[in-house]
Amino acid sequence: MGHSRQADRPPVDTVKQAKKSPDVAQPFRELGLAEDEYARILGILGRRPTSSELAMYSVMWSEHCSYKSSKVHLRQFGEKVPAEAAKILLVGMGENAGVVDVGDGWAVTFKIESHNHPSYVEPHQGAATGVGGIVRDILTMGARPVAVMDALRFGPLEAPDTARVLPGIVSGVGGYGNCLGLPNIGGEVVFDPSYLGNPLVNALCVGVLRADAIKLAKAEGPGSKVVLFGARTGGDGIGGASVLASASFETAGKTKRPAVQVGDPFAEKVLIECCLEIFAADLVTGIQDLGAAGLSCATTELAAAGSGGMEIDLDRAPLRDETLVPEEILMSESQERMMAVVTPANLAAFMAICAKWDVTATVLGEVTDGDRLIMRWHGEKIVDVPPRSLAHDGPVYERPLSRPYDQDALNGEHGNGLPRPKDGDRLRSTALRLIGSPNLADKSWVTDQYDRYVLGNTVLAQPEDAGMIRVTDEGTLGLALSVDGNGRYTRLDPYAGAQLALAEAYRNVASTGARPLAVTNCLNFGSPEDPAVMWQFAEAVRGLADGCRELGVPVTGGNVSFYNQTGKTPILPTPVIGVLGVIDDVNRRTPMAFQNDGHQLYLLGDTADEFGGSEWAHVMHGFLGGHPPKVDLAREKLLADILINASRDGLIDSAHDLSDGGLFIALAESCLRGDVGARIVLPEGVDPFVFLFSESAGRAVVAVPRTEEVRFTDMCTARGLPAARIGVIDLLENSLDVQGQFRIPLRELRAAWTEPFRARFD
Amino acid sequence: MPRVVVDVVMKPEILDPQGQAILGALGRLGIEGVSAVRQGKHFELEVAEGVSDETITKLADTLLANPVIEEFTIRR
Amino acid sequence: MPRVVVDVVMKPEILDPQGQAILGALGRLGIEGVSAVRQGKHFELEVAEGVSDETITKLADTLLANPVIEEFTIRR
Amino acid sequence: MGPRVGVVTFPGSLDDRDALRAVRLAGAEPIPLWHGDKWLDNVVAVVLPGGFSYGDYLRCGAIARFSPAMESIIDGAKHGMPVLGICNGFQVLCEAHLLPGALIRNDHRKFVCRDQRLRIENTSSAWTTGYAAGQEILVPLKNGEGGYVADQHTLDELEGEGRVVARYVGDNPNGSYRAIAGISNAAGNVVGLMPHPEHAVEALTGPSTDGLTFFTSVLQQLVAR
Ligand SMILES: Nc1ncnc2c1ncn2[C@@H]1O[C@H](COP(=O)(O)OP(=O)(O)O)[C@@H](O)[C@H]1O
Ligand SMILES: [Mg+2]
Repeated sequence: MGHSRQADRPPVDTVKQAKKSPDVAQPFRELGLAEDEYARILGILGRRPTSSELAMYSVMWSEHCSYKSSKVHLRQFGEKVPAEAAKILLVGMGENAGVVDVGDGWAVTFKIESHNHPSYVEPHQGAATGVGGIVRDILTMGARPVAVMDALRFGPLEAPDTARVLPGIVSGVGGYGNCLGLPNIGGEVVFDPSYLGNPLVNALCVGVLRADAIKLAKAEGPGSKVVLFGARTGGDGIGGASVLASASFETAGKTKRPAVQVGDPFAEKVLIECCLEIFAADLVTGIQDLGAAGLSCATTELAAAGSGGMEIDLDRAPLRDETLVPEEILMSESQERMMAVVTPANLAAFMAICAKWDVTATVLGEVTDGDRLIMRWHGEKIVDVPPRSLAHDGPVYERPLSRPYDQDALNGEHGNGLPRPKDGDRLRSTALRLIGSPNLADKSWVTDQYDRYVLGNTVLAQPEDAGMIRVTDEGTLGLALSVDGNGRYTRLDPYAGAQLALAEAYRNVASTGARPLAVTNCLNFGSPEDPAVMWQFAEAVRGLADGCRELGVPVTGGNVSFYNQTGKTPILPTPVIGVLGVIDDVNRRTPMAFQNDGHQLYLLGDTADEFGGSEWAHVMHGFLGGHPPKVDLAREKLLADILINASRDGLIDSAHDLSDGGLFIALAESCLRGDVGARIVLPEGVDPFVFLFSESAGRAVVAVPRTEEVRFTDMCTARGLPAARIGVIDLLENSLDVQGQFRIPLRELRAAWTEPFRARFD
Repeated sequence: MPRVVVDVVMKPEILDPQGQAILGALGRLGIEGVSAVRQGKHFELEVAEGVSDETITKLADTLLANPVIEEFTIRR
Repeated sequence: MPRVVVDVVMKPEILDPQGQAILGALGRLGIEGVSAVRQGKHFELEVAEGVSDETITKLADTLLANPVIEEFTIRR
Repeated sequence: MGPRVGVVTFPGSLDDRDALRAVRLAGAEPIPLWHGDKWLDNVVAVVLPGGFSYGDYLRCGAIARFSPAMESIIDGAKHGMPVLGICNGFQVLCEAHLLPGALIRNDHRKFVCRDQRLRIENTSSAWTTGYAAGQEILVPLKNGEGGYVADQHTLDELEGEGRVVARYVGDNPNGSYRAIAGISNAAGNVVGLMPHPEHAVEALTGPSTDGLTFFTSVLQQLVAR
């Protein structure tokens, strides 16, 4: 059956052919390459590329793989790397994921990545394969993946398309992660009209490994075998990530290839266990996952990172669809595949482990002492390129930037005139409206679809400020992680917005008692060809790099997603920041729930009249304008220190950071989590509305046992952190009582909080 | 009451992990001679007399199958 | 190569949550005239010439369907 | 070390490590077993852990049931060896006809992970002797296909013989007939349970430590023998 179809195919374009027919017109534009980029390829090769080479250059030089628009900005993460990084960074940016030293001989690798566009087309599979991809990145570093998180953005909750997109994305994230046996320990669900035609799915994975067992994507040692293992290669995802299937493929009699990848989490689970067994036996010298740009990317990156070349017989690749032509095989984004470099001595043992796990493994070729990446198809040379020209020497653009024409108007429109609630009744109804608004409402409709227990090391998970896992059950070392982003703040001020996202994630981690250590980021923006978007991007990167330096936490990796727009309208600029923290003794973790009667509630930090970009302005007035809350990173550091020391010394038994919706929302969440009431006494002279709903950064609420009050307040005073006693936990009260203003029974509060999702989706 | 059957299968070029798993199990069961398995969904609808082919097709296309990755056949 | 189709559905007395959900969605889609939906599984097997009916039945009965809750039909 | 209790890993098993940990915390010697081996390594009881064996393709547990390890386990179970199937393990036991009935898609058609209250209704099975009759416990529940179904006759028989081991308290989380969360075979050595006691064995990581008693119960039985 393969043969008769083979006859219909156009002859395969070979290197020999390319030399003989220099003037053949090639569809480089359809493949997304610019005129000058094509000219550059001609220069590199000294001839026209074969169609296979052209396919490879087009995917490797795409925005997605080459970071051509973002590279010049991302460099700052390296240039501004904080001094603290030297001590912990085992692998920095540029590898599949960064690796940090967390002590006790353990290392941690973590990274966040987007899968936005596929998730709009096919929500379930798009989100599922997003999780699958990031998990393979972590695995590739030699680590056992141990947890996932997901940061999601949707159009308005009530929009009809949200009913299609949200349940599908949630079932995709859950379906894949649950089936891999990875606990989901946190994330975000945010609604804004700008995401209606372009939802965001950012998936994070964290893995642990022994610090001396890091694996790199590197092909070394002439004679070593290049092995492709995992799923067979199919036609899926061609055109999914970076290019559209072009005219040249239609001549091969193809109808359009599916633009989405379909995931098989079972195959990935088996692949993970198989890889971990292979790592434990120390059988690979280099390893790379197959993600965007599939085989093109894996072969070129492995070869480019090594000192030699590589020869591949492409026709040996096991196929799911025998009609695939070499160009398609090179571009396919079929999931659940890996590529390893294995010495001949280790090959048999490697293959035996694959056989044990029923994983298909095929030797495609070997590492050479040359400097070319050569591929053959039934004996004919179809690719002969310098691998570094694909992997490292892609085009780099300094795209024009310009401050958006409406930026000044946006910042000038302060919204100071928006009517504010003035009496207890109106404050009460504002409080209920806010807690029942989609962004602040209970997310358990989503998170109950995620397994948070599997592996048995989850110490904290949603809705806690940060997820926390124990590294092994033989010790007490733990990791905490939070992901945060705020598109509205970033729209108002991208420099500050990125720092506020960083500060929030940092604060969330510290609230659990863990010390923030390192950062990953996923930068979701509109088109880089729009100078206004590019300005937002540049400002956000600058803000994040400066912020990381000031907080002393290095960026270890991340991902850029451009072209997030509906028509010409970009999404709110949305940097999503992940912070990793470490805690020596997980038994000392600080949960968010109010628990114990009579414990005193303290508000840490300063509250100013800051409503620019707030949930209040958004929910009550549909308004966006002014400036976001002030950033004070020195204060964030101090607050984190206090939270960490207080946890270590047992001075507090709950902590919850303040962010969207301000103090009231934080209090409500802690009451609901513990199912206990609280009495709040407003300090003398404050404006109740500002006090309850302002979104000033650098704040948290803690519960302090009476016996520790003096020690705790002395510590705050000595360090210069404002700490105001604002009330007490009251087990008998069963309501959140803001004295002199209003009182809301917990039952009513909970009903308002859980209503939006249940009403929409159940 | 007339019965309509709609069968939904993955498009041939899309991965079908379930079929693969079943094929693997057959070997262990000692059943020979089966060279490929595809698994899809099967729907049996009871419809009123007048329901048109267009209605059924719309139903299959919007609800029973996901046209991005699946295709369907209708039997009346 | 001959193709055999096996369709598996839940026994009528067993609750079929998926069929129920589809019926509910039909109303919201404004599709009328469908009074019942059952969702089952559809298998397409490629089998060698000589494979007997008994073999297929055994395969359906032991692997493709769970006779405790499901029943199947075979089409060659 | 106490008696040897095995935990089988199928391709796609996920809670196998957790089950091994629970066995260890209960005081037994945890023995990992591989689905491809018939040899059960001298274990005296077996846990079939949760997960998605073979991706839950076809039907949950349908493919795992035919593994070599299961052949030996079916044999052992018929001769009185204690076997506990948790979640996917319960599904495997039903597919293997060691337990009656079947598990189908949750009635709300979503995966659900939550802390679930259960009432222990049978304290004579090999895995529940340590509980008090009617005792309520809190353990994680997480499944997509946890709806227990069987025909009326079977259900009546299970009830009549006291073989409903645990029942959901409060909202039925998955549409299980008669809120059944777990059952045993007639001899009481084989128990299937949809919720996850192995995730409730440490205060640090679980909602309670109520689940540990499943594992200590079987231990007492084995030691007493
Ligand atoms: N998509 C999601 N996946 C997992 N957990 C989520 C998701 N969305 C929200 N959460 C969790 O719900 C809780 C509340 O979220 P959020 O209000 O955004 O927290 P914070 O303001 O502290 O960052 C957090 O524990 C968060 O991790
Ligand atoms: Mg928080």
